Amino acid sequence: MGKIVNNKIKLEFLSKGENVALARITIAAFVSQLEITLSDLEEIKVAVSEAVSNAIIHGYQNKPEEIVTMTGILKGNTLILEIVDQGIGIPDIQKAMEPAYSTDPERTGLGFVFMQSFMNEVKVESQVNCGTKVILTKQINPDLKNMAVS
Amino acid sequence: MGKIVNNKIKLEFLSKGENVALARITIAAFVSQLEITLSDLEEIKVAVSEAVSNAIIHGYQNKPEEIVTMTGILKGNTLILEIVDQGIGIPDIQKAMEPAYSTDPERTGLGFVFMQSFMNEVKVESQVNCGTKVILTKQINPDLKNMAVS
Amino acid sequence: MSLILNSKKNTLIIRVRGDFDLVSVHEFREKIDQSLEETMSQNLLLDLSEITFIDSSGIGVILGRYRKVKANHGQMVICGTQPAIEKIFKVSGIISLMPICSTEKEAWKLLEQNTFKGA
Amino acid sequence: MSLILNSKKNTLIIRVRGDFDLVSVHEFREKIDQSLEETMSQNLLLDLSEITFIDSSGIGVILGRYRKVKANHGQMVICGTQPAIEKIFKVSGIISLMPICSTEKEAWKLLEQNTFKGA
Ligand SMILES: Nc1ncnc2c1ncn2[C@@H]1O[C@H](COP(=O)(O)OP(=O)(O)O)[C@@H](O)[C@H]1O
Ligand SMILES: Nc1ncnc2c1ncn2[C@@H]1O[C@H](COP(=O)(O)OP(=O)(O)O)[C@@H](O)[C@H]1O
Repeated sequence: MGKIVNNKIKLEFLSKGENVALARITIAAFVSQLEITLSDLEEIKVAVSEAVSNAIIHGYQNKPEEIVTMTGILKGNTLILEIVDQGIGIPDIQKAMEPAYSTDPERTGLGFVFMQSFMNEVKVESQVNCGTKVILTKQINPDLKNMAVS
Repeated sequence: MGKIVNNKIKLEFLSKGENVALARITIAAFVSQLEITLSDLEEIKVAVSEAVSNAIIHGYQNKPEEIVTMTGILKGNTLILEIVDQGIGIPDIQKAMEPAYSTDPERTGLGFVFMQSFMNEVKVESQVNCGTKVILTKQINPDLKNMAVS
Repeated sequence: MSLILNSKKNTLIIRVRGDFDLVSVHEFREKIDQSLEETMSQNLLLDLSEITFIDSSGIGVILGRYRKVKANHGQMVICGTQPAIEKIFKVSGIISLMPICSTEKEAWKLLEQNTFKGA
Repeated sequence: MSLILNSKKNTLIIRVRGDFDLVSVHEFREKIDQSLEETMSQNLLLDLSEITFIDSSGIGVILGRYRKVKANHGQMVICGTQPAIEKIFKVSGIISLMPICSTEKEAWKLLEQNTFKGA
Protein backbone atom coordinates (compact mmCIF):
# COMPACT_ATOMS: atom_id res chain seq x y z
CA MET A 1 0.00 0.00 0.00
CA GLY A 2 1.15 3.53 -0.69
CA LYS A 3 2.08 5.52 2.37
CA ILE A 4 -0.53 7.90 3.70
CA VAL A 5 0.26 11.53 3.10
CA ASN A 6 -1.28 14.45 4.92
CA ASN A 7 0.04 17.73 3.75
CA LYS A 8 -0.89 21.32 3.11
CA ILE A 9 0.53 24.15 1.02
CA LYS A 10 -0.45 27.63 0.03
CA LEU A 11 0.98 29.49 -2.93
CA GLU A 12 0.40 33.17 -3.58
CA PHE A 13 1.53 34.72 -6.84
CA LEU A 14 1.06 37.69 -9.13
CA SER A 15 -1.67 37.42 -11.73
CA LYS A 16 0.70 36.92 -14.63
CA GLY A 17 0.42 34.32 -17.34
CA GLU A 18 3.87 32.90 -16.54
CA ASN A 19 2.64 31.95 -13.10
CA VAL A 20 0.06 29.54 -14.46
CA ALA A 21 2.89 27.12 -15.22
CA LEU A 22 4.41 27.82 -11.80
CA ALA A 23 1.12 26.86 -10.12
CA ARG A 24 0.91 23.66 -12.18
CA ILE A 25 4.47 22.63 -11.39
CA THR A 26 4.05 23.31 -7.68
CA ILE A 27 0.86 21.26 -7.49
CA ALA A 28 2.43 18.48 -9.54
CA ALA A 29 5.34 18.32 -7.07
CA PHE A 30 2.87 18.43 -4.18
CA VAL A 31 0.69 15.52 -5.34
CA SER A 32 3.71 13.51 -6.45
CA GLN A 33 4.34 12.89 -2.75
CA LEU A 34 1.58 10.32 -3.28
CA GLU A 35 1.69 7.31 -5.56
CA ILE A 36 -0.06 8.78 -8.56
CA THR A 37 -0.68 7.77 -12.15
CA LEU A 38 0.61 9.99 -14.94
CA SER A 39 -2.93 10.44 -16.16
CA ASP A 40 -4.21 11.65 -12.75
CA LEU A 41 -1.23 14.00 -12.58
CA GLU A 42 -1.95 15.39 -16.03
CA GLU A 43 -5.63 15.90 -15.20
CA ILE A 44 -4.82 17.79 -12.01
CA LYS A 45 -2.40 20.02 -13.91
CA VAL A 46 -5.08 20.87 -16.46
CA ALA A 47 -7.70 21.64 -13.80
CA VAL A 48 -5.27 23.92 -11.92
CA SER A 49 -4.29 25.61 -15.14
CA GLU A 50 -7.94 26.35 -15.97
CA ALA A 51 -8.82 27.74 -12.57
CA VAL A 52 -5.68 29.87 -12.34
CA SER A 53 -6.03 31.12 -15.92
CA ASN A 54 -9.62 32.13 -15.15
CA ALA A 55 -8.54 34.05 -12.05
CA ILE A 56 -6.00 35.96 -14.15
CA ILE A 57 -7.99 36.55 -17.35
CA HIS A 58 -11.52 36.89 -16.03
CA GLY A 59 -11.16 37.66 -12.33
CA TYR A 60 -8.39 40.22 -12.71
CA GLN A 61 -8.94 41.03 -16.41
CA ASN A 62 -5.24 40.52 -17.06
CA LYS A 63 -4.09 43.13 -14.55
CA PRO A 64 -0.65 41.74 -13.58
CA GLU A 65 -0.33 43.33 -10.14
CA GLU A 66 -3.06 41.33 -8.39
CA ILE A 67 -2.61 38.25 -6.23
CA VAL A 68 -3.93 34.75 -6.90
CA THR A 69 -3.93 32.28 -4.01
CA MET A 70 -3.83 28.53 -4.42
CA THR A 71 -4.20 26.18 -1.48
CA GLY A 72 -3.57 22.45 -1.67
CA ILE A 73 -4.56 19.89 0.93
CA LEU A 74 -3.79 16.19 0.80
CA LYS A 75 -5.79 14.02 3.19
CA GLY A 76 -5.03 10.38 2.58
CA ASN A 77 -5.70 10.04 -1.13
CA THR A 78 -8.04 13.02 -1.39
CA LEU A 79 -6.72 16.19 -2.94
CA ILE A 80 -8.52 19.46 -2.23
CA LEU A 81 -7.45 22.53 -4.17
CA GLU A 82 -8.72 26.06 -3.70
CA ILE A 83 -7.97 28.79 -6.21
CA VAL A 84 -8.95 32.23 -5.01
CA ASP A 85 -8.97 35.68 -6.60
CA GLN A 86 -10.25 39.05 -5.36
CA GLY A 87 -11.39 40.00 -8.81
CA ILE A 88 -14.62 40.99 -10.52
CA GLY A 89 -16.56 37.91 -9.44
CA ILE A 90 -19.14 35.87 -11.33
CA PRO A 91 -22.72 37.23 -11.45
CA ASP A 92 -24.33 33.91 -12.50
CA ILE A 93 -22.28 30.90 -11.47
CA GLN A 94 -24.61 28.33 -13.00
CA LYS A 95 -24.47 30.04 -16.37
CA ALA A 96 -20.68 30.47 -16.14
CA MET A 97 -20.31 26.73 -15.64
CA GLU A 98 -22.38 25.81 -18.70
CA PRO A 99 -20.31 24.13 -21.38
CA ALA A 100 -19.17 26.54 -24.09
CA TYR A 101 -20.35 29.59 -22.16
CA SER A 102 -17.76 32.36 -22.14
CA THR A 103 -17.89 36.11 -21.66
CA ASP A 104 -14.75 36.39 -23.78
CA PRO A 105 -15.29 35.95 -27.53
CA GLU A 106 -11.69 34.77 -27.93
CA ARG A 107 -12.19 31.88 -25.51
CA THR A 108 -14.03 28.57 -25.69
CA GLY A 109 -15.96 28.20 -22.46
CA LEU A 110 -14.20 24.87 -21.92
CA GLY A 111 -12.47 25.79 -18.67
CA PHE A 112 -15.16 24.56 -16.31
CA VAL A 113 -15.84 21.60 -18.62
CA PHE A 114 -12.24 20.46 -18.18
CA MET A 115 -12.29 21.08 -14.42
CA GLN A 116 -15.46 18.98 -14.14
CA SER A 117 -14.17 16.21 -16.38
CA PHE A 118 -10.83 15.90 -14.64
CA MET A 119 -11.73 16.37 -10.99
CA ASN A 120 -14.34 14.58 -8.88
CA GLU A 121 -15.96 17.76 -7.67
CA VAL A 122 -15.94 21.43 -8.66
CA LYS A 123 -17.47 24.01 -6.36
CA VAL A 124 -17.55 27.72 -7.07
CA GLU A 125 -18.19 30.52 -4.62
CA SER A 126 -18.25 34.04 -5.97
CA GLN A 127 -19.45 37.53 -5.27
CA VAL A 128 -19.51 40.32 -7.81
CA ASN A 129 -16.68 42.79 -7.18
CA CYS A 130 -15.33 40.67 -4.32
CA GLY A 131 -13.86 37.70 -6.06
CA THR A 132 -14.10 34.01 -6.76
CA LYS A 133 -13.10 30.80 -5.03
CA VAL A 134 -12.96 27.55 -6.98
CA ILE A 135 -12.74 24.36 -4.93
CA LEU A 136 -11.54 21.28 -6.78
CA THR A 137 -11.56 17.83 -5.22
CA LYS A 138 -10.08 14.63 -6.58
CA GLN A 139 -9.65 11.10 -5.29
CA ILE A 140 -6.21 10.04 -6.34
CA ASN A 141 -6.00 6.40 -7.30
CA PRO A 142 -2.80 4.71 -6.32
CA ASP A 143 -0.55 3.87 -9.22
CA LEU A 144 -1.05 0.09 -9.07
CA LYS A 145 1.37 -0.63 -11.87
CA ASN A 146 4.25 1.22 -10.28
CA MET A 147 3.37 -0.01 -6.83
CA ALA A 148 3.69 -3.61 -7.92
CA VAL A 149 7.37 -3.17 -8.67
CA SER A 150 8.32 -0.80 -5.89
CA MET B 1 19.14 40.26 -24.17
CA GLY B 2 16.97 38.14 -21.93
CA LYS B 3 13.60 39.61 -21.18
CA ILE B 4 13.21 41.42 -17.90
CA VAL B 5 11.16 39.55 -15.35
CA ASN B 6 9.56 41.07 -12.31
CA ASN B 7 7.68 38.56 -10.28
CA LYS B 8 6.73 37.58 -6.77
CA ILE B 9 5.56 34.41 -5.06
CA LYS B 10 4.94 33.21 -1.57
CA LEU B 11 4.76 29.57 -0.58
CA GLU B 12 3.58 28.38 2.82
CA PHE B 13 3.93 24.74 3.76
CA LEU B 14 3.98 22.36 6.70
CA SER B 15 7.34 21.75 8.35
CA LYS B 16 7.76 18.29 6.88
CA GLY B 17 10.85 16.91 5.23
CA GLU B 18 8.97 16.13 2.00
CA ASN B 19 8.28 19.82 1.56
CA VAL B 20 11.95 20.69 1.24
CA ALA B 21 11.85 19.21 -2.27
CA LEU B 22 8.58 21.02 -2.94
CA ALA B 23 10.18 24.36 -2.00
CA ARG B 24 13.17 23.62 -4.25
CA ILE B 25 11.00 22.68 -7.23
CA THR B 26 8.80 25.75 -6.83
CA ILE B 27 11.77 28.10 -6.69
CA ALA B 28 13.40 26.34 -9.62
CA ALA B 29 10.23 26.87 -11.69
CA PHE B 30 10.09 30.47 -10.50
CA VAL B 31 13.64 31.42 -11.47
CA SER B 32 13.42 29.49 -14.72
CA GLN B 33 11.22 32.32 -15.99
CA LEU B 34 14.62 34.00 -16.41
CA GLU B 35 17.43 32.89 -18.67
CA ILE B 36 19.49 30.98 -16.14
CA THR B 37 22.48 28.66 -16.22
CA LEU B 38 22.11 25.12 -14.87
CA SER B 39 24.80 25.86 -12.34
CA ASP B 40 23.02 28.98 -10.98
CA LEU B 41 19.82 26.95 -10.81
CA GLU B 42 21.51 24.16 -8.90
CA GLU B 43 23.09 26.60 -6.45
CA ILE B 44 19.77 28.28 -5.74
CA LYS B 45 18.17 24.90 -5.11
CA VAL B 46 20.87 24.00 -2.61
CA ALA B 47 20.59 27.32 -0.76
CA VAL B 48 16.79 26.99 -0.52
CA SER B 49 17.13 23.42 0.64
CA GLU B 50 19.52 24.45 3.43
CA ALA B 51 17.39 27.32 4.69
CA VAL B 52 14.16 25.30 4.58
CA SER B 53 15.79 22.24 6.18
CA ASN B 54 17.08 24.49 8.99
CA ALA B 55 13.62 25.94 9.58
CA ILE B 56 12.21 22.41 9.90
CA ILE B 57 14.99 20.69 11.88
CA HIS B 58 16.29 23.52 14.03
CA GLY B 59 13.54 26.13 14.05
CA TYR B 60 10.66 23.71 14.58
CA GLN B 61 12.71 20.79 15.96
CA ASN B 62 11.01 18.46 13.48
CA LYS B 63 7.48 19.21 14.66
CA PRO B 64 5.51 18.58 11.46
CA GLU B 65 2.50 20.79 12.17
CA GLU B 66 4.25 24.14 11.94
CA ILE B 67 4.34 26.47 8.94
CA VAL B 68 7.39 27.53 6.95
CA THR B 69 7.02 30.51 4.62
CA MET B 70 9.16 31.12 1.58
CA THR B 71 8.93 34.32 -0.44
CA GLY B 72 10.58 34.80 -3.80
CA ILE B 73 11.06 38.10 -5.58
CA LEU B 74 12.59 38.58 -9.01
CA LYS B 75 13.61 42.12 -9.89
CA GLY B 76 15.38 42.18 -13.18
CA ASN B 77 18.12 39.63 -12.68
CA THR B 78 18.19 39.85 -8.89
CA LEU B 79 16.58 37.06 -6.91
CA ILE B 80 15.61 37.71 -3.31
CA LEU B 81 14.43 34.77 -1.22
CA GLU B 82 13.12 34.90 2.32
CA ILE B 83 12.66 31.75 4.36
CA VAL B 84 10.78 32.33 7.59
CA ASP B 85 9.90 30.16 10.56
CA GLN B 86 8.24 30.96 13.89
CA GLY B 87 10.43 28.48 15.70
CA ILE B 88 12.93 28.54 18.56
CA GLY B 89 15.15 31.22 17.05
CA ILE B 90 18.92 31.58 17.10
CA PRO B 91 20.53 32.99 20.27
CA ASP B 92 23.88 33.85 18.62
CA ILE B 93 23.59 34.39 14.87
CA GLN B 94 27.28 35.05 14.30
CA LYS B 95 28.22 31.80 15.96
CA ALA B 96 25.48 29.89 14.11
CA MET B 97 26.91 31.08 10.82
CA GLU B 98 30.46 29.93 11.59
CA PRO B 99 31.59 27.10 9.32
CA ALA B 100 31.15 23.67 10.92
CA TYR B 101 29.19 25.05 13.86
CA SER B 102 26.09 23.00 14.61
CA THR B 103 23.94 22.47 17.68
CA ASP B 104 23.01 19.04 16.33
CA PRO B 105 25.72 16.38 16.70
CA GLU B 106 24.31 14.51 13.71
CA ARG B 107 24.77 17.48 11.39
CA THR B 108 27.77 19.16 9.79
CA GLY B 109 27.31 22.89 10.24
CA LEU B 110 27.65 23.27 6.47
CA GLY B 111 24.20 24.77 5.87
CA PHE B 112 25.20 28.42 6.17
CA VAL B 113 28.50 27.68 4.42
CA PHE B 114 26.58 26.46 1.37
CA MET B 115 24.14 29.37 1.49
CA GLN B 116 27.07 31.81 1.59
CA SER B 117 29.00 30.04 -1.15
CA PHE B 118 26.07 29.78 -3.53
CA MET B 119 24.28 33.09 -3.01
CA ASN B 120 25.65 36.64 -3.21
CA GLU B 121 24.30 37.63 0.18
CA VAL B 122 22.94 35.86 3.25
CA LYS B 123 21.21 37.86 5.97
CA VAL B 124 19.74 36.34 9.10
CA GLU B 125 17.27 37.93 11.48
CA SER B 126 16.24 35.93 14.51
CA GLN B 127 14.76 36.22 17.94
CA VAL B 128 14.80 33.47 20.52
CA ASN B 129 11.36 31.86 20.84
CA CYS B 130 10.00 34.02 18.03
CA GLY B 131 11.62 32.62 14.96
CA THR B 132 14.11 33.14 12.19
CA LYS B 133 14.16 34.87 8.82
CA VAL B 134 16.88 34.06 6.31
CA ILE B 135 17.24 36.44 3.37
CA LEU B 136 19.16 35.13 0.41
CA THR B 137 20.09 37.31 -2.56
CA LYS B 138 21.61 36.28 -5.85
CA GLN B 139 22.44 38.04 -9.10
CA ILE B 140 21.43 35.67 -11.81
CA ASN B 141 23.77 35.72 -14.77
CA PRO B 142 22.05 35.33 -18.09
CA ASP B 143 22.76 32.02 -19.78
CA LEU B 144 24.98 33.40 -22.53
CA LYS B 145 25.51 30.05 -24.19
CA ASN B 146 21.82 29.32 -24.56
CA MET B 147 21.01 32.89 -25.45
CA ALA B 148 23.39 32.76 -28.39
CA VAL B 149 21.35 30.05 -30.07
CA SER B 150 17.87 31.17 -29.06
CA MET C 1 6.31 27.27 -26.13
CA SER C 2 8.26 27.46 -29.36
CA LEU C 3 6.98 27.08 -32.90
CA ILE C 4 8.57 25.70 -36.04
CA LEU C 5 6.73 26.64 -39.21
CA ASN C 6 7.12 25.19 -42.68
CA SER C 7 4.97 25.15 -45.76
CA LYS C 8 4.64 22.46 -48.39
CA LYS C 9 1.99 21.57 -50.96
CA ASN C 10 -0.53 24.22 -50.06
CA THR C 11 -0.18 23.26 -46.39
CA LEU C 12 1.28 25.12 -43.41
CA ILE C 13 3.04 22.70 -41.06
CA ILE C 14 3.25 23.79 -37.44
CA ARG C 15 5.39 21.96 -34.92
CA VAL C 16 4.75 23.07 -31.36
CA ARG C 17 7.18 22.47 -28.49
CA GLY C 18 6.72 23.02 -24.76
CA ASP C 19 3.73 24.21 -22.78
CA PHE C 20 0.71 25.23 -24.83
CA ASP C 21 -1.23 27.38 -22.38
CA LEU C 22 -2.40 30.94 -21.73
CA VAL C 23 1.08 32.39 -22.29
CA SER C 24 1.46 30.88 -25.75
CA VAL C 25 -1.96 31.76 -27.13
CA HIS C 26 -1.07 35.21 -28.41
CA GLU C 27 2.14 34.18 -30.17
CA PHE C 28 0.50 31.12 -31.70
CA ARG C 29 -2.42 33.09 -33.11
CA GLU C 30 -0.24 35.87 -34.55
CA LYS C 31 2.39 33.63 -36.10
CA ILE C 32 -0.03 31.14 -37.64
CA ASP C 33 -2.35 33.76 -39.06
CA GLN C 34 0.57 35.67 -40.52
CA SER C 35 2.13 32.55 -42.03
CA LEU C 36 -1.16 31.38 -43.49
CA GLU C 37 -1.38 34.68 -45.30
CA GLU C 38 2.24 34.85 -46.39
CA THR C 39 2.42 31.31 -47.69
CA MET C 40 -1.16 31.41 -48.97
CA SER C 41 -1.56 27.89 -47.59
CA GLN C 42 -5.06 26.48 -47.49
CA ASN C 43 -4.40 23.56 -45.15
CA LEU C 44 -2.97 23.25 -41.67
CA LEU C 45 -0.99 20.33 -40.30
CA LEU C 46 -0.47 20.71 -36.56
CA ASP C 47 2.17 18.46 -35.02
CA LEU C 48 1.79 18.30 -31.24
CA SER C 49 4.22 15.45 -30.56
CA GLU C 50 6.60 17.76 -28.70
CA ILE C 51 4.14 19.59 -26.46
CA THR C 52 4.50 19.11 -22.73
CA PHE C 53 1.12 20.52 -21.72
CA ILE C 54 -2.12 21.79 -23.18
CA ASP C 55 -5.27 23.23 -21.64
CA SER C 56 -8.39 25.03 -22.89
CA SER C 57 -6.36 28.12 -23.84
CA GLY C 58 -4.38 25.96 -26.27
CA ILE C 59 -7.52 24.20 -27.48
CA GLY C 60 -9.09 27.62 -28.01
CA VAL C 61 -6.50 28.88 -30.49
CA ILE C 62 -6.49 25.55 -32.27
CA LEU C 63 -10.25 25.85 -32.74
CA GLY C 64 -9.82 29.43 -33.92
CA ARG C 65 -7.35 28.37 -36.61
CA TYR C 66 -9.67 25.50 -37.59
CA ARG C 67 -12.51 27.94 -38.26
CA LYS C 68 -10.23 30.13 -40.32
CA VAL C 69 -9.01 27.24 -42.42
CA LYS C 70 -12.56 25.96 -42.97
CA ALA C 71 -13.77 29.41 -44.00
CA ASN C 72 -11.04 29.28 -46.62
CA HIS C 73 -12.19 25.78 -47.76
CA GLY C 74 -9.01 24.19 -46.42
CA GLN C 75 -8.44 21.21 -44.19
CA MET C 76 -6.83 20.82 -40.82
CA VAL C 77 -5.22 17.70 -39.37
CA ILE C 78 -3.59 17.20 -35.98
CA CYS C 79 -0.91 14.63 -35.31
CA GLY C 80 1.28 13.51 -32.44
CA THR C 81 -1.15 13.66 -29.53
CA GLN C 82 0.14 11.66 -26.57
CA PRO C 83 -2.08 9.46 -24.39
CA ALA C 84 -1.87 11.91 -21.49
CA ILE C 85 -3.54 14.67 -23.52
CA GLU C 86 -5.96 12.59 -25.56
CA LYS C 87 -8.73 13.03 -23.01
CA ILE C 88 -8.54 16.79 -23.58
CA PHE C 89 -9.15 16.29 -27.28
CA LYS C 90 -12.07 14.02 -26.54
CA VAL C 91 -13.73 16.23 -23.94
CA SER C 92 -13.25 19.37 -26.05
CA GLY C 93 -14.96 17.80 -29.04
CA ILE C 94 -12.02 18.58 -31.35
CA ILE C 95 -11.93 14.90 -32.14
CA SER C 96 -15.22 15.16 -34.04
CA LEU C 97 -14.15 18.23 -36.01
CA MET C 98 -10.87 17.16 -37.53
CA PRO C 99 -8.75 14.02 -37.93
CA ILE C 100 -6.25 13.31 -35.19
CA CYS C 101 -3.55 10.81 -36.04
CA SER C 102 -0.25 9.59 -34.61
CA THR C 103 2.37 10.64 -37.16
CA GLU C 104 2.95 13.38 -39.71
CA LYS C 105 3.07 10.70 -42.38
CA GLU C 106 -0.47 9.59 -41.63
CA ALA C 107 -1.55 13.20 -41.51
CA TRP C 108 -0.17 13.76 -45.02
CA LYS C 109 -1.94 10.68 -46.29
CA LEU C 110 -5.22 12.03 -44.97
CA LEU C 111 -4.66 15.49 -46.40
CA GLU C 112 -3.83 14.05 -49.82
CA GLN C 113 -6.80 11.65 -49.83
CA ASN C 114 -9.21 14.40 -48.93
CA THR C 115 -7.78 16.88 -51.40
CA PHE C 116 -8.15 14.23 -54.07
CA LYS C 117 -11.74 13.55 -52.98
CA GLY C 118 -12.49 17.24 -52.95
CA ALA C 119 -11.00 17.79 -56.41
CA MET D 1 15.88 8.54 -2.94
CA SER D 2 16.41 4.86 -3.55
CA LEU D 3 19.44 2.74 -2.74
CA ILE D 4 20.94 -0.28 -4.43
CA LEU D 5 23.43 -2.15 -2.26
CA ASN D 6 25.93 -4.79 -3.29
CA SER D 7 29.05 -6.16 -1.75
CA LYS D 8 32.19 -7.42 -3.44
CA LYS D 9 35.80 -7.91 -2.34
CA ASN D 10 35.47 -6.55 1.17
CA THR D 11 33.66 -3.49 -0.23
CA LEU D 12 30.06 -2.31 0.12
CA ILE D 13 28.90 -0.70 -3.13
CA ILE D 14 26.11 1.85 -2.76
CA ARG D 15 24.28 3.26 -5.76
CA VAL D 16 22.07 6.21 -4.87
CA ARG D 17 19.20 7.43 -7.07
CA GLY D 18 17.08 10.55 -6.78
CA ASP D 19 17.19 13.40 -4.29
CA PHE D 20 19.74 13.04 -1.51
CA ASP D 21 18.42 15.49 1.10
CA LEU D 22 16.91 15.69 4.58
CA VAL D 23 14.28 13.04 3.82
CA SER D 24 16.82 10.42 2.75
CA VAL D 25 19.30 10.86 5.58
CA HIS D 26 17.66 8.45 8.01
CA GLU D 27 17.19 5.63 5.51
CA PHE D 28 20.70 6.04 4.14
CA ARG D 29 22.31 5.90 7.56
CA GLU D 30 20.29 2.88 8.71
CA LYS D 31 20.72 0.83 5.56
CA ILE D 32 24.42 1.49 5.10
CA ASP D 33 25.32 0.85 8.72
CA GLN D 34 23.29 -2.36 8.75
CA SER D 35 24.83 -3.58 5.49
CA LEU D 36 28.35 -2.73 6.60
CA GLU D 37 27.77 -4.96 9.59
CA GLU D 38 26.04 -7.78 7.75
CA THR D 39 28.54 -8.02 4.92
CA MET D 40 31.46 -7.20 7.22
CA SER D 41 32.79 -4.96 4.44
CA GLN D 42 35.66 -2.70 5.32
CA ASN D 43 35.47 -0.38 2.32
CA LEU D 44 32.73 1.79 0.86
CA LEU D 45 32.25 2.64 -2.80
CA LEU D 46 29.58 5.30 -3.20
CA ASP D 47 28.21 5.77 -6.72
CA LEU D 48 26.37 9.10 -7.03
CA SER D 49 25.95 9.12 -10.82
CA GLU D 50 22.16 8.80 -10.52
CA ILE D 51 21.47 11.41 -7.87
CA THR D 52 19.35 14.38 -8.87
CA PHE D 53 20.16 16.60 -5.90
CA ILE D 54 22.38 16.76 -2.84
CA ASP D 55 22.72 19.28 -0.01
CA SER D 56 24.45 19.42 3.37
CA SER D 57 22.11 16.78 4.80
CA GLY D 58 23.37 14.34 2.18
CA ILE D 59 26.97 15.45 2.69
CA GLY D 60 26.47 14.94 6.42
CA VAL D 61 25.60 11.25 6.23
CA ILE D 62 28.35 10.67 3.71
CA LEU D 63 30.84 12.17 6.18
CA GLY D 64 29.35 10.07 8.97
CA ARG D 65 29.88 6.88 6.97
CA TYR D 66 33.41 8.02 6.09
CA ARG D 67 34.30 8.32 9.76
CA LYS D 68 32.89 4.89 10.46
CA VAL D 69 34.85 3.29 7.65
CA LYS D 70 38.07 5.04 8.71
CA ALA D 71 37.57 3.93 12.32
CA ASN D 72 37.46 0.40 10.94
CA HIS D 73 40.66 0.98 8.90
CA GLY D 74 38.76 0.81 5.61
CA GLN D 75 38.70 3.12 2.64
CA MET D 76 35.95 5.13 1.03
CA VAL D 77 35.75 6.27 -2.59
CA ILE D 78 33.05 8.32 -4.31
CA CYS D 79 32.33 8.15 -8.01
CA GLY D 80 29.90 9.64 -10.49
CA THR D 81 29.67 13.23 -9.29
CA GLN D 82 28.21 15.48 -11.98
CA PRO D 83 29.52 18.98 -12.71
CA ALA D 84 26.42 20.57 -11.17
CA ILE D 85 27.20 19.09 -7.76
CA GLU D 86 30.98 19.22 -7.82
CA LYS D 87 31.04 22.63 -6.16
CA ILE D 88 29.29 21.10 -3.15
CA PHE D 89 32.04 18.53 -2.79
CA LYS D 90 34.66 21.24 -3.05
CA VAL D 91 33.05 23.64 -0.57
CA SER D 92 32.30 20.87 1.91
CA GLY D 93 35.91 19.74 1.96
CA ILE D 94 34.98 16.12 1.17
CA ILE D 95 37.32 16.38 -1.79
CA SER D 96 40.32 16.50 0.55
CA LEU D 97 39.16 13.54 2.62
CA MET D 98 38.54 10.87 0.04
CA PRO D 99 39.09 10.25 -3.68
CA ILE D 100 36.32 11.37 -6.01
CA CYS D 101 36.40 9.91 -9.49
CA SER D 102 34.18 9.68 -12.54
CA THR D 103 33.43 5.98 -12.93
CA GLU D 104 33.07 2.89 -10.75
CA LYS D 105 35.92 1.34 -12.71
CA GLU D 106 38.31 4.08 -11.67
CA ALA D 107 37.03 3.80 -8.11
CA TRP D 108 37.88 0.09 -8.07
CA LYS D 109 41.33 0.77 -9.38
CA LEU D 110 41.94 3.21 -6.54
CA LEU D 111 40.58 0.84 -3.91
CA GLU D 112 42.77 -1.99 -5.17
CA GLN D 113 45.90 0.17 -5.41
CA ASN D 114 45.48 1.45 -1.89
CA THR D 115 44.69 -1.96 -0.43
CA PHE D 116 47.83 -3.23 -2.08
CA LYS D 117 49.85 -0.31 -0.70
CA GLY D 118 48.36 -0.90 2.72
CA ALA D 119 49.18 -4.61 2.65
N1 LIG E 1 -12.27 33.65 -11.56
C1 LIG E 1 -13.25 34.18 -12.33
N2 LIG E 1 -13.64 35.47 -12.15
C2 LIG E 1 -14.61 36.00 -12.92
N3 LIG E 1 -15.26 35.32 -13.88
C3 LIG E 1 -14.95 34.04 -14.10
C4 LIG E 1 -13.92 33.40 -13.33
N4 LIG E 1 -13.83 32.12 -13.75
C5 LIG E 1 -14.75 31.97 -14.72
N5 LIG E 1 -15.42 33.11 -14.94
C6 LIG E 1 -16.53 33.32 -15.91
O1 LIG E 1 -17.00 32.06 -16.33
C7 LIG E 1 -16.93 31.95 -17.74
C8 LIG E 1 -16.70 30.53 -18.14
O2 LIG E 1 -15.43 30.11 -17.72
P1 LIG E 1 -14.69 28.89 -18.44
O3 LIG E 1 -15.63 27.73 -18.51
O4 LIG E 1 -13.41 28.65 -17.76
O5 LIG E 1 -14.46 29.37 -19.94
P2 LIG E 1 -13.51 30.49 -20.57
O6 LIG E 1 -12.33 30.73 -19.68
O7 LIG E 1 -13.10 29.87 -21.86
O8 LIG E 1 -14.33 31.71 -20.75
C9 LIG E 1 -15.86 32.93 -18.15
O9 LIG E 1 -16.01 33.34 -19.49
C10 LIG E 1 -16.07 34.06 -17.15
O10 LIG E 1 -17.11 34.91 -17.55
N1 LIG F 1 15.87 28.37 11.34
C1 LIG F 1 16.66 28.13 12.42
N2 LIG F 1 16.12 28.13 13.66
C2 LIG F 1 16.90 27.88 14.75
N3 LIG F 1 18.22 27.63 14.68
C3 LIG F 1 18.81 27.61 13.47
C4 LIG F 1 18.07 27.87 12.30
N4 LIG F 1 18.93 27.80 11.24
C5 LIG F 1 20.13 27.53 11.75
N5 LIG F 1 20.08 27.41 13.11
C6 LIG F 1 21.22 27.15 14.01
O1 LIG F 1 22.41 27.38 13.30
C7 LIG F 1 23.25 26.24 13.34
C8 LIG F 1 24.07 26.15 12.08
O2 LIG F 1 23.25 25.93 10.95
P1 LIG F 1 23.85 25.29 9.64
O3 LIG F 1 25.07 26.03 9.25
O4 LIG F 1 22.75 25.23 8.62
O5 LIG F 1 24.29 23.83 10.05
P2 LIG F 1 23.48 22.53 10.47
O6 LIG F 1 22.10 22.57 9.91
O7 LIG F 1 24.29 21.43 9.91
O8 LIG F 1 23.48 22.49 11.97
C9 LIG F 1 22.29 25.08 13.56
O9 LIG F 1 22.93 23.97 14.12
C10 LIG F 1 21.26 25.71 14.48
O10 LIG F 1 21.70 25.72 15.82
